Amino acid sequence: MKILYFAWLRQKIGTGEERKDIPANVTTVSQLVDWLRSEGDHYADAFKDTSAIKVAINQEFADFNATVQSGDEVAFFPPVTGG
Amino acid sequence: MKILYFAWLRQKIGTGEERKDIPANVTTVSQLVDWLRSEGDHYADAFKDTSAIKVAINQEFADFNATVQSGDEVAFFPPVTGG
Amino acid sequence: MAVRVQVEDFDLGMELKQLTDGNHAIGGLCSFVGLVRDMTKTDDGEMTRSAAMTLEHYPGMTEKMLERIETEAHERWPLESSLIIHRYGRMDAGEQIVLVAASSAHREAAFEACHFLIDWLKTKAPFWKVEEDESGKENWVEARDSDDQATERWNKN
Amino acid sequence: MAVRVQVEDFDLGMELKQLTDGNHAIGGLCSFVGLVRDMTKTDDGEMTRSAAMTLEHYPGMTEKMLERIETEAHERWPLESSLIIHRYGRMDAGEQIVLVAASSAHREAAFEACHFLIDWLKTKAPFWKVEEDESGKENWVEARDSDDQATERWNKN
Repeated sequence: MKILYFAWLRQKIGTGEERKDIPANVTTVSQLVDWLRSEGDHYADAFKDTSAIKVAINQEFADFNATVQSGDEVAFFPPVTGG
Repeated sequence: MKILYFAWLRQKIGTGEERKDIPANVTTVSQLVDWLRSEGDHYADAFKDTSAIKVAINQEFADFNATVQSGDEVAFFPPVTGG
Repeated sequence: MAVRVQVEDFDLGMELKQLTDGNHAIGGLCSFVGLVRDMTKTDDGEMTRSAAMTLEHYPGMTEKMLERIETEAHERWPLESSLIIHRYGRMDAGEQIVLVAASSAHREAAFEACHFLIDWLKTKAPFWKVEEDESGKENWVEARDSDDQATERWNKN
Repeated sequence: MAVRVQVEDFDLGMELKQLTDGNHAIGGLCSFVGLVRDMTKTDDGEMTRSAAMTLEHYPGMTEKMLERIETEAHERWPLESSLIIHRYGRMDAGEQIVLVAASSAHREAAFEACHFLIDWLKTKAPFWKVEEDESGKENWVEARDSDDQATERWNKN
């Protein structure tokens, strides 16, 4: 799975993009976040409060209960502030 | 009194600006229009339907029952269509 | 704040640039340009091609009304800069007729003020349009109810 | 219709001119430019001077979202032309960040579509701003409720 991080999530996690082999029992965004938290303190710190985090699957906005698959591009970021 | 006409009023009356000595009993815009109608057919034709005519006194929009004086600049024109 | 009534065309890019240059308190600039369309409505409500149009105005009163409209916008919204340019005389299809623009710290004020400027101008500035159809016949453009309604909207504030 | 996501600044006058050139069906062109202000809000809600800001975006998704926003505008209003340019990277106070513009036969459609473009872009295009204060400290700009409300407004149609 290709996982992207933007803005302060990128800074906290220390990378903007990574490829990860996801366990078979991770099938939703929420489960992916839980699993990432277990991958290290910087993940746990970045995902401490998910109420301020948005997710996109294959470049489409999605919910935390949406399904994810190993071939997906999943992106985490704070609410957008462009314009 | 300086009297101005714009757009099709100017065309019908045949002039855009004229100075006229107004009778003493002409004290409102309505009376001025009635008096102008008596000054010739082109005036009568131009002022046939005053519902489509606006008036300004000294460059301020006014009503037909507003007071006019000999030193005033009175302008007649159709509803504006700029922009 | 500036109002200009002129025969000459204007350089849109240069005019807009001058409204923001050097003022770093500005977060947004909204502008509207009105252009001469090549379609016109005849007396029977049909659409027909028009070759050109001529704008007549009331010198003196025009400037006074435009300045008042601009002042009103500054009283209603916290604007950093604004501009109204309105041309008169003969213009061909595609030419610029009018520019209104407003800048502010925030975009909502810039948008509303710009919209207000053109809506009020449409019913309060003494300009009159006469259009020529392809045969050379002149038609005085009639005021539209929708313009009155657009002006009304700003009275409800 | 066009969407551009770029580091380089843009020539506002030239961009707007190209939106109307040669199309005599256009009666109005509305545009909005967003600029970098030199004031920024700190975590405690205080206003402070900011030296510069950097815009980060999500390449691929950004273009897709902007194109979708523009398409939506054309579905809602009878537009003759439109443009969205959004910059990313580091920008100083006073620089242009974003341009949205829409033209139509009538001014109301141009105004509404232009307003819609920037409102939707503000909450749907994946850009993030980080501001530097004068000491060099970075603050990620927080999303504003007012932007969500501005987006909401267009759902009620």
